[in-house]
Amino acid sequence: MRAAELDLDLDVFAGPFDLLMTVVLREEIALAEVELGEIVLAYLEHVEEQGDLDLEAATEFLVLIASLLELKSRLLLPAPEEERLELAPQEAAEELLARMLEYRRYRGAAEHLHRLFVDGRRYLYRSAPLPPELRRVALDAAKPSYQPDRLASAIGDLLRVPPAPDTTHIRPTVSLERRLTVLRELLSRRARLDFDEAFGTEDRLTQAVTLFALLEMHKRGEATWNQKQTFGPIEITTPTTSSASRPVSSGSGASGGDSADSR
Amino acid sequence: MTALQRIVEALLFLSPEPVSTAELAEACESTEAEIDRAIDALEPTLDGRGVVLRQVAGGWTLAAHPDAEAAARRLLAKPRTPPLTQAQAETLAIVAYLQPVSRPEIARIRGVSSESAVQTLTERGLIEESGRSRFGAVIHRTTPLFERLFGLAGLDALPDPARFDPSPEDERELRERLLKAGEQRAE
Amino acid sequence: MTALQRIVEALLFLSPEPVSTAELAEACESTEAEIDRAIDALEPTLDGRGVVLRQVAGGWTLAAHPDAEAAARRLLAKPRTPPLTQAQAETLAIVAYLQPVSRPEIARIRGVSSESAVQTLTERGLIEESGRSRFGAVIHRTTPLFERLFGLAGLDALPDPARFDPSPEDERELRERLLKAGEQRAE
Repeated sequence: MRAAELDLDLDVFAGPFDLLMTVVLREEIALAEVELGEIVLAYLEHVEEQGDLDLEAATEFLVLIASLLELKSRLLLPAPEEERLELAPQEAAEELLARMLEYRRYRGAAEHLHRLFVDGRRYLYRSAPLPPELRRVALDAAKPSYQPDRLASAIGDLLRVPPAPDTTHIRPTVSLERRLTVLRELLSRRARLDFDEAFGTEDRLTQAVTLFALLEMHKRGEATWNQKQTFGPIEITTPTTSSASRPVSSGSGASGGDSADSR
Repeated sequence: MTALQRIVEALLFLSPEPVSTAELAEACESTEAEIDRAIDALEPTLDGRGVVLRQVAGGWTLAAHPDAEAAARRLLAKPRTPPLTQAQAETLAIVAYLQPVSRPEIARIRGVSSESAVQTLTERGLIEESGRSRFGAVIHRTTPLFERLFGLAGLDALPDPARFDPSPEDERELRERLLKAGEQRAE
Repeated sequence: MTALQRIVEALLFLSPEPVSTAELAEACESTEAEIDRAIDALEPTLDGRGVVLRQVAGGWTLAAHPDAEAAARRLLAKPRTPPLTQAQAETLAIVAYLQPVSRPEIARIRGVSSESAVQTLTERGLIEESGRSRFGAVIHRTTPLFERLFGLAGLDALPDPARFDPSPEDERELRERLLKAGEQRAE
């Protein structure tokens, strides 16, 4: 299910948690059907349109959605029978839940503050200088307390114009479509790819979106990958080069691509 | 009205900021207990008048009755303060409850960089910088103006944030829906 | 007390300057005769309170009762000098170097509305209103207290900002340069 079909009015969400909670809580949608990559891109584009995006914000969002992604990847990827070192799905869910609940608390507090604000702004306070006789006394009691240079340096700050923000590094790299094309092209020429070799020099955002693209290709049966150990090299293969019945294996490294190679 | 009540009322009228009981006692050369009594007696005499007594930002202050708001904005050409956006309200809530709090911490909780909300709240005088954390990040806290505009007697007048946590049923539902991922994978 | 009396009292309480009957009538959307009656009725209710109603050149105004003067002096007749925030320092610098300067000009140079900084600086007596511009905007200047607190013999003694100037080769007038930089920041 694509982001557009979800009928999300991105304007009404204050942040990714808001958005994710809504997606997760929509009765009619199973998590497995949601195109997270689409939502990520739609969200990033939306934030960017509002002129609010810096790379840091994008990274924040990706780190966040990674928890949800982890859950989802367990739907798409076959489960290994044996021991797993990573978080059990339940733990991953609990972790994400904890963050959502923390956010929920402050969203509730924000609603409360909003009510206080609406009530409070009906009260206007007097803002008047002191009557002249009190001002005279204050003047007599005044001793130098501030540095005049503070004013001169403030003028300097105000004369400074920040350089135009450089956004060239953001947009061109985050198209899921583009990453899909790149992956397909590479895989049409070579049956196997090392992720780091192929994409290691790209920036973090590009690498992350490439991973989304890989997930997408796996779902469509176009590619699979093999990572023998945590943080180890990721080897991408097309189904024709790996033994079809066991597309991914995290434990038994000798199967799949490796054995095909040794033949 | 006693002389002390009259003087307390005059001081609250003159002072541009809320005045604490201790400050009133010092200025009036009386005890805090006497000030407390004077304030208690003053409050009902304002009933039905154009001015109300409010306890905000750690002190006492007078404000115009809300009924006069529209006329006052016309007279003083004072536009209504714009409402807070949700991003601003969330950021303000995080600063109010966790202060002093750094910008990365705000971003962590909101899940999104909150630069522009922090900047707007600072501009509006609701939060301010209060130094740097051990890691060099700017840290923020709320201002007395925040307490005044939000009608808070003090920061401890904010309700326990646990009150805003979702109900156990809501939490269970959220957990269940997240865990569905795990169940479906057995298929 | 009628609703109109209450609103008139609130308006007189809020306004830093005397308000004419005509201005009150316009703000309250009533007639001057109704305002006159409301004021006549209001006056005796203030008898013996801490605030007194006065008729002066420009109209009506509320003032603190003279009995409170000694206490007011103890409470308020000392300058408050907490550290200036960046917003306050920038606003004060704009007023100091460009005075007289209008509020919209301050906002254009800073790229953001500076209401709360202007209000705080006014309350602390560092700047004051000095009439209105041709277009009706309030204009500001610094006060004698400002010069005293910054240890300045006069406005001529303001330090030359050249030492902090990022582009000293620019020979345009300071006001023009600040406005230009502000516009670029706001983009």
